[in-house]
Amino acid sequence: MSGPLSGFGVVLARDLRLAFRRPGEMANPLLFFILITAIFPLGLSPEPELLRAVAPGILWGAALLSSLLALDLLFGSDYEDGSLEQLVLSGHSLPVLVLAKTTAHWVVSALPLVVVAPLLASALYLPQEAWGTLMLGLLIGTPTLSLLGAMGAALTTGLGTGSALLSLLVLPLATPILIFGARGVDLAAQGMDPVGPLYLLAAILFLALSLLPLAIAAAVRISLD
Amino acid sequence: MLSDFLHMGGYAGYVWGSFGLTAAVLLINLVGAKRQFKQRLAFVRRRMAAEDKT
Amino acid sequence: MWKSFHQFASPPHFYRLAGYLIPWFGVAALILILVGTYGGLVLAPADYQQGDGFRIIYVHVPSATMSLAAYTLMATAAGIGLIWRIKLAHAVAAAAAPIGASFTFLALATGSLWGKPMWGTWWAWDARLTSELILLFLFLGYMSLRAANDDTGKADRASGLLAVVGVVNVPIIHYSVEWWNSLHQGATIIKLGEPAITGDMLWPLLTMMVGFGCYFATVLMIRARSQVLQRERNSRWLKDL
Amino acid sequence: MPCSDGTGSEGMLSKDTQEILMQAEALELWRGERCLFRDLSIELPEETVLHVSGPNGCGKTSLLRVLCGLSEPEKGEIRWRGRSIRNDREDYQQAFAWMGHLNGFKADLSARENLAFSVSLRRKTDNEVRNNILDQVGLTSAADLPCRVLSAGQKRRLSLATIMLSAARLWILDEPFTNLDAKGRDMITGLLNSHCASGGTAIVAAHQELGVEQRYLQHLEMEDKS
Repeated sequence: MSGPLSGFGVVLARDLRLAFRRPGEMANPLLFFILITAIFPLGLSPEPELLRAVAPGILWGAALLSSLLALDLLFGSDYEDGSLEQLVLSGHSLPVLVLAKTTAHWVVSALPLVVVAPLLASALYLPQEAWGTLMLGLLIGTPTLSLLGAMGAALTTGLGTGSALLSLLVLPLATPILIFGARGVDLAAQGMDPVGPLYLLAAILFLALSLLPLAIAAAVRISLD
Repeated sequence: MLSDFLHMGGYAGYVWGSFGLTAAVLLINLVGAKRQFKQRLAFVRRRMAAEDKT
Repeated sequence: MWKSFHQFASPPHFYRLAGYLIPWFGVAALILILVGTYGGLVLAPADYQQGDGFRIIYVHVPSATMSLAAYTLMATAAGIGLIWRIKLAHAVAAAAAPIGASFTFLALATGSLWGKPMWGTWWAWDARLTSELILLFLFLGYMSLRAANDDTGKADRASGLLAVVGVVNVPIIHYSVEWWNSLHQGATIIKLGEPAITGDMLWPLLTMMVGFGCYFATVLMIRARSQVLQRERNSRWLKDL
Repeated sequence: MPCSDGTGSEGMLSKDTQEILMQAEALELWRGERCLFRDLSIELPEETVLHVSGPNGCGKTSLLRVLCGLSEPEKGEIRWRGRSIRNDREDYQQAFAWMGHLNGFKADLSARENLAFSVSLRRKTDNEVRNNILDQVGLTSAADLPCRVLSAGQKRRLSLATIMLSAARLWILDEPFTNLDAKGRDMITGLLNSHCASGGTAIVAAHQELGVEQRYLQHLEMEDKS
């Protein structure tokens, strides 16, 4: 029973191993991200000027929805097979363990989005200067989305309400991320300096990293009561 | 004079609409709260009475 | 101090105290709102720019203020309930939610009724209205989470946690929406017209605000009493109701 | 609403030589409008097996979940070696192992991987020790199959392996005999006896006799209020 963080590695490794055991499911958030981004041009028009103008909003909106997609499984499957109980009673600090689970979920569902983002950006005629900001923004914005989503998942575990209630709880809280993320890309696309929104995203990330694991742990304890 | 007042400088629909809606929502809340309280009180009284008998 | 706080927090004491205060606050609310309405609709001069349309401010601003006050009170009560495990605090939080949501809806409805003559559309992405809309979703999320939990204790703690996290986010959401709105400040979108408030326009607004506050207290205490009854199960003091 | 106010257990002489490991005072728990138990106190010295029994729905599982800290009691205090479990949660959790109705294994991982994961959260063990335990519970042949294909009895044996490897002073077992065959049930009886012999203690909810030696055994009978 070494230091407080020893549980982090163990749980992270298990969750990643579990995710890679089902590669099909793992690709869902990525496919969903691509699908949404493809739908908008069909709904709007193929005309580059229009798509370039709405590209930041579409990309960030799609990233937000995709990161919510696989969330109800985050605690749901552990709740059903009883491993959530064992985690809560493991003698490790629960916020660290839930942070490990959320990190595993982020690696599996959000990282691929960051990698694929430039591809989709080019499909929406987003200028090249903005690709860097898009990827950086997604890199520091999606962890907060995963943390907020994990809290929503923890609150709704065992209620059988699925992802409808989860999205209702999480989306209002995620609006600042969407606003700053999309604005950053928009500024970069117009050749302006996007550092402002990126700093704000980073600030929110650190606030989330410090407070949300405690809230998620409390939510897990409540749903196991 | 009254008709000018009711006319509200052309915004009658919006002004009276807003005030009417406000009055309605406030009333619904008040009545709803009262009724919920009455029902809950009756339920508690019934259960207390039932328990005294056992 | 702690003794009196704890003594006040005992359900039977709160139940009796609320029973005593409700009529007083109720009458105060009625008088203040009537006087404020009369002042706002009759005594206050028309605004030079918006004419009589500006009078909607007398219901819009108090509702918007009360909606935020209700959410803050709800989150504070939930926080107290979670930290010190006081069931009464959860009862107050549960009572505050429906009223808060109603005020938020009122603020949105009167805001759009006010916006129609100004902007020609029922809805414009004005910063305050957008924040109000997100606040409405926060309320709806709170109430749906509470409804999804059948056990009262679990519902209290789960929704309480959501309220506490939500209240931390409300200022962030508010400023991000303001920031987002100011960037699109093109000529087309006028911020929700803020008429110059002078003396005889102001006192009715303040009266309405205090009136709405008293109303909020009244309905909150009525709902809180039924929540207390629901949580007290069969304690002895219920017998002599 | 009369509740089961069973005191600790009949004939609980304070054997002064033994240290009282766990104390629970005036526990009260409600489920919705129903009171499961009220004023329920328990004193658990070392080298004891507390057999919690009672009809279905009388709150055995709820009581056990309260004792491990999973559920919040309405009233009442639980102390492990004199210190309330609410204050130092992790310390208390390291001292006990919990076996619930659900076995707590991931269906996609193999028995060996599941065992390695759950034990590594508690203590360092090498492969050889784990294989030995798997052999003891008769799972060597199925060790590398994903848990999805294991039978309920095999999964229960895997839980047993986790409990044995946990080196916890207190075992809290909720209906450990379910799905186990005769051999499995004897294994549990043997385990409980050796656990007590080595100074451990246990709380076991079960419908049948535990077969534990009389000097270790104590009973807590819970009534049904529905």
